[in-house]
Amino acid sequence: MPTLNYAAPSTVDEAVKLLAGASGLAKVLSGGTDLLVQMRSGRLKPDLIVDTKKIPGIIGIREEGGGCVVGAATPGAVVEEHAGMNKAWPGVVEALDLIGSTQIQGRCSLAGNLCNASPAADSVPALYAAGAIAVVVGGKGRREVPVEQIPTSPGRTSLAKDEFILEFKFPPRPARSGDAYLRFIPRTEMDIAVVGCGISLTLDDKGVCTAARVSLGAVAPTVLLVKDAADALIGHTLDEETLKKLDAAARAACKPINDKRGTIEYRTKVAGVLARRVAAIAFDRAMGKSQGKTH
Amino acid sequence: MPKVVISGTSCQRFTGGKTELEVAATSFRRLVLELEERFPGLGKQVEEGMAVAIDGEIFQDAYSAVLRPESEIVLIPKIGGG
Amino acid sequence: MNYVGTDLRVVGTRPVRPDGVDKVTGRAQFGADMVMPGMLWGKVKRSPHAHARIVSIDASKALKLPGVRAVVSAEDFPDILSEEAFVGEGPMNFRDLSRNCMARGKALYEGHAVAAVAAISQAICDEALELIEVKYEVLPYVIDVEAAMADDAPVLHDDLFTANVEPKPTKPSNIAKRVYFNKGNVEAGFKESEVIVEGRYTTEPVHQAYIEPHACLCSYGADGQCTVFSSSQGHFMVRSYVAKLLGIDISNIRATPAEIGGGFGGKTLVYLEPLALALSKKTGRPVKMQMTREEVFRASGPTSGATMEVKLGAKKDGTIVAAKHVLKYQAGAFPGSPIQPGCMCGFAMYDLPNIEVIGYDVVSNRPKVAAYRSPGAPIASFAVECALDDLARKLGIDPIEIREKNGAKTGTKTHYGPTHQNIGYLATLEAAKNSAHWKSPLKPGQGRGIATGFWFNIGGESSAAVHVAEDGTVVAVSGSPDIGGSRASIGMMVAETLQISAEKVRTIVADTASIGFTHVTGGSRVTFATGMAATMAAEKVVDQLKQRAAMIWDITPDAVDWRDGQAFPAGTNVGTFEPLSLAEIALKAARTGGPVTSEVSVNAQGAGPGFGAHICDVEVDKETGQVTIIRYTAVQDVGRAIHPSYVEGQIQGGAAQGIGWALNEEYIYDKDGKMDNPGFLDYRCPVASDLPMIEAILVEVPNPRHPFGARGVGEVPIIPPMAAVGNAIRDAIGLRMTALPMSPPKVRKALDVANGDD
Amino acid sequence: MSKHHVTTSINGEPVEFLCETQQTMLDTLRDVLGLTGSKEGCASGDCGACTIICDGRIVCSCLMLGVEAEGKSITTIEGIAQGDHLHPVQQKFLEHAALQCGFCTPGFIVAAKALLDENPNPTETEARYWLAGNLCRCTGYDKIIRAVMDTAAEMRGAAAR
Repeated sequence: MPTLNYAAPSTVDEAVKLLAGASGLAKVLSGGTDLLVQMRSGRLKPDLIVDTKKIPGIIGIREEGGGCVVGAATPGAVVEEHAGMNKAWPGVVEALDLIGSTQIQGRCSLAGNLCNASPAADSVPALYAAGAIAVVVGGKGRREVPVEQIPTSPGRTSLAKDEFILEFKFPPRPARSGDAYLRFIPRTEMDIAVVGCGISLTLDDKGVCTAARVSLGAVAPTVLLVKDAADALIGHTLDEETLKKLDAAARAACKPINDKRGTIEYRTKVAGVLARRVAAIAFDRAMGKSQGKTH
Repeated sequence: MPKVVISGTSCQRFTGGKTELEVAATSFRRLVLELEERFPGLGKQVEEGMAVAIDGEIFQDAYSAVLRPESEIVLIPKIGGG
Repeated sequence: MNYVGTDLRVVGTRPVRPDGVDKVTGRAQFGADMVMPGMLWGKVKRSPHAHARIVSIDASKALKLPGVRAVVSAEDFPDILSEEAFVGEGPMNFRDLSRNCMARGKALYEGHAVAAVAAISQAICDEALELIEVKYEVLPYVIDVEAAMADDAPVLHDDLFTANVEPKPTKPSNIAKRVYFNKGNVEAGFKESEVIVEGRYTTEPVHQAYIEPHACLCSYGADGQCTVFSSSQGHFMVRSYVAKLLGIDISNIRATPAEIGGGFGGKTLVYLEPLALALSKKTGRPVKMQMTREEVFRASGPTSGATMEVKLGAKKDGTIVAAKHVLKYQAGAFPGSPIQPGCMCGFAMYDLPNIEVIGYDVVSNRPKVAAYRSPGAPIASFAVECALDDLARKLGIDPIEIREKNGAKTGTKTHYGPTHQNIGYLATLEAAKNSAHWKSPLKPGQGRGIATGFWFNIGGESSAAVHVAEDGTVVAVSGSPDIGGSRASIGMMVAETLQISAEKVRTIVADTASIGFTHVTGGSRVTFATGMAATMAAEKVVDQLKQRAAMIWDITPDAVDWRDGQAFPAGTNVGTFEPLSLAEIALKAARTGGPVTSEVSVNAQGAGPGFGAHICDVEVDKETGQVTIIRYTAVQDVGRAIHPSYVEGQIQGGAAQGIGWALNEEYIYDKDGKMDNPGFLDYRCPVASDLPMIEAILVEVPNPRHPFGARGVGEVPIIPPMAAVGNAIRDAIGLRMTALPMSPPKVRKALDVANGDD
Repeated sequence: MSKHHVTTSINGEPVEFLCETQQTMLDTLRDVLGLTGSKEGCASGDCGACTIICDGRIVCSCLMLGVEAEGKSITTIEGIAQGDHLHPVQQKFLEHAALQCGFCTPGFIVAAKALLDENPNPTETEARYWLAGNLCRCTGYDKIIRAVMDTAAEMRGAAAR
């Protein structure tokens, strides 16, 4: 029986060497909430597992230059408890809070959720909307990559064989900024998103949107960053007309498939619905009206 | 004489569609033997596949049940459950 | 003796169950928790095709793998001839059961077992499975029930000819049998009807989804003595099925019941035990097998999906004068859907002059269905109770009133023959009408629905024993695997009979060698039938205790009373002796004739039918189609609640399963006839945050045939929910959903169609 | 097959064991250490029957490798009661009849204990969402939620005294 090897390096260099030197398939283990399921079901048969959690800094959150830096393997539950992240990025926090169960959140990580490259991953649209930067380390050294450039297609990423994500940088928040994430599922918990939507925006003192990023999950092979939807918000306040345009732009961006979780028709309609609801929450947060969990 | 009502098709096929008959019997066991005599196969079917309702009460197995002259005996499919 | 109406001190209280502490501390041993020295692991090779001829099976590579000890396939099992028998839940054909456990000639559904391997570790088993080479000739398959009934449908069984039709069919088909019930003249009834409603309803297969996957540990001794430790709803059922499938004398098998992690009907037949025992015979070592969750979904019984047409005709005053129901049930790969009870239950709550019911049992390339809580009834009632709601609306009559007006009562002759006796349907409706829930106002946008259900409940063969220990404490022994707390209720009935406290009685479930035959735990029969046996055993013990006391006092036994767990001198002897406690009599047992003990076996008759009425409030998100259950109340006639907490628990659990069936649970198939959602991620059982508290209202119309008046309670609560939810949605959005599950995409679609945006 | 030597702490006791890489913590607990209180209901993190506490957080032991236990502090259902003294949540599950078949019960007990350690005063909604990763098919959750809420009330009362 082919032996499945395991290593838990304590430095980035060691980890990179292990990945580079691996014969056959090497997988990075952070939270493992996707990896172990794929291994158990036989869909994935790695030869080497590199557990990165012993690398200093890869778990934990620090505030730096007005922004937050979140270690790539930091469990969702840790992020949910961090005051700075809750204040600056409630949308990212609520997205993490929607991944699986309390038990899953004790393990699942931003890097794992992003690198699993599922179009339906809950935290990813929120990361895209936030404009988070992934700090990637590998044989060629260290590079900073906008998160939306990491997943390339379902299950595939732009990372080289010897690369992995060390941490995520969240930019400083201008005044009157807010973000939010909602996903639709048939139950109240435990499902994979049928559609997910993350929006981050900044308002001027009159409540007019000056900057926005809108992201949709589960409506295309990868999570989408929808410029048209953002443009529908920029320059406008939260009014019916704006929401209508946002709804239309969101639907127009959808290229979903029919599967056991939803039809093309249904996903497209719900994408518009969610975009409107998420925008409303993000506007409220930007104006300091509401905080905290939406469920 | 006790009246036998045959409900459902699984038994009617033995009686040629006949759904009611009178059988001189004072016990259910006697009744089954009578039915087998009159409609070969029916007695066996009743024994193996059927429950019986005597004057409204369902028996899964009613050998010992006593029949009164005015009794109504209904043959129904056996019932299981979850 | 019958205790109904006497003053009871234990029955009706809520003591802690005997097996409780083991279960909250993790000490309880379930199917997969047992190990034996030298134990091997076993795993099953399953068909990747929905329908295929098995051309060849080559295990040579697998057998060469270090650690692999044996491989079995159909040729290792006797080829059983077609034989109907009634042992488990409903008729079982042993040939079908054998071929469901291990495919012979053809694989009839994706996940059908084609071989099994035993090895020293699970990992080696997995590797070996990939090395077993099976050549298939892939055949056309059929999944949909009506497609399977079509003339040109791929036929699963060349020797299956539709039963109960004249003339006898000359060519085989997928229609196993036709069921027909008629009362009065339905066509005449429709002619005199002033209002008619009709509907076509569909349901999808749903799984029992017990959280514990099937598991067993089996050992075949060189002398042919076998032990089977497994999780099932009936270890005697396991023993007889395994004996039949392997050609072993029943007495050579000792089956021990593991704690069972849920069954709901799905563990009333065998899947793994015959394979594990065959592997054990080949290897001479104990073999442990457990299914993965994926195997549970792909290969163990869901209940039927169905297509139905229902038509009701009534007078303007609400009197229903004609009712017709056509039901087509999926049986899965082998005949045996619950079409029969389905045809019997739909109209059983009502007193109607003219009824016609036609049913079809249809095979298709899906896993063989297994019993699921009141098999067949929930499907039939979904259609009937929705149609009745439509009728009430059309007539402008309150939905409870129309049910009362047409409701069955003592003396009502059912369409399947029997006449109802001592039933509590109207009492159940009355309690629903008087409930705080029914009287409460709805918020804007919310909808309320009500629906009702009927189940026969069964008795059957049960054995129980009562042993008085040397110190006067008592052991009660049950032959029924305890899924939902029956050890508690049985112990309570014994304590009540002996007039001692429940804490003084320890109840255990004995293996097949240690207690008389007992039919499966199912059909809501245990508290009724096994409880009856236990009560009779306790009564015999009381008689013995009186005799022993009489002997000690040297008076005649009929001059002894038994009260408060003590013997008192009676009649002329009153006051002449100090009362003797159970402990004092037990202490002298050796000198008064030996151990005080009694075992009773019965074939219990007269299980009283049960009725339920459920009230459901919903809110519908019109943009997403998502339905939220706001409030839920389940009213049920339980006869007499022995341990009310576990009676409520049965009702709340059944209601929750029904809500899942109504809203999100379904088997989804891909274009190749393979199940696409074989896991808890996409097979969506309700989670805690999906549900409100579920209020259980117990109506107690005693069953005169049970010593304490108990009726079965486990089946009824899953019958009304689908229609109750559907009727609530109808009330909330004005649309009738006719297809289960009423999932968000279907509800949104219905809204769009109604709004013309589609 | 090369095995990993793991040194960890389980239910307060130092434990050493050998496991293969692909063995999950659940496999290790059940098949290597004989701690069968944690159950396998799905092996995919969807049912919660295998819930354990790892360094203070509940996780599904089916989604953690045995080798990852190195240096960790782990609590399983077997470690919730102190000898024959049940934890309040265990006692309340018994009193409220919050179990029927009992297979999901260990996972619920562990998850509920963790909830009350973190939030002594949960709302019913908070309790339902916290426990949404624990499937129960028997009870409809009603009595489970009542037991958890009642435990919280009693523990607050005890703490106040």
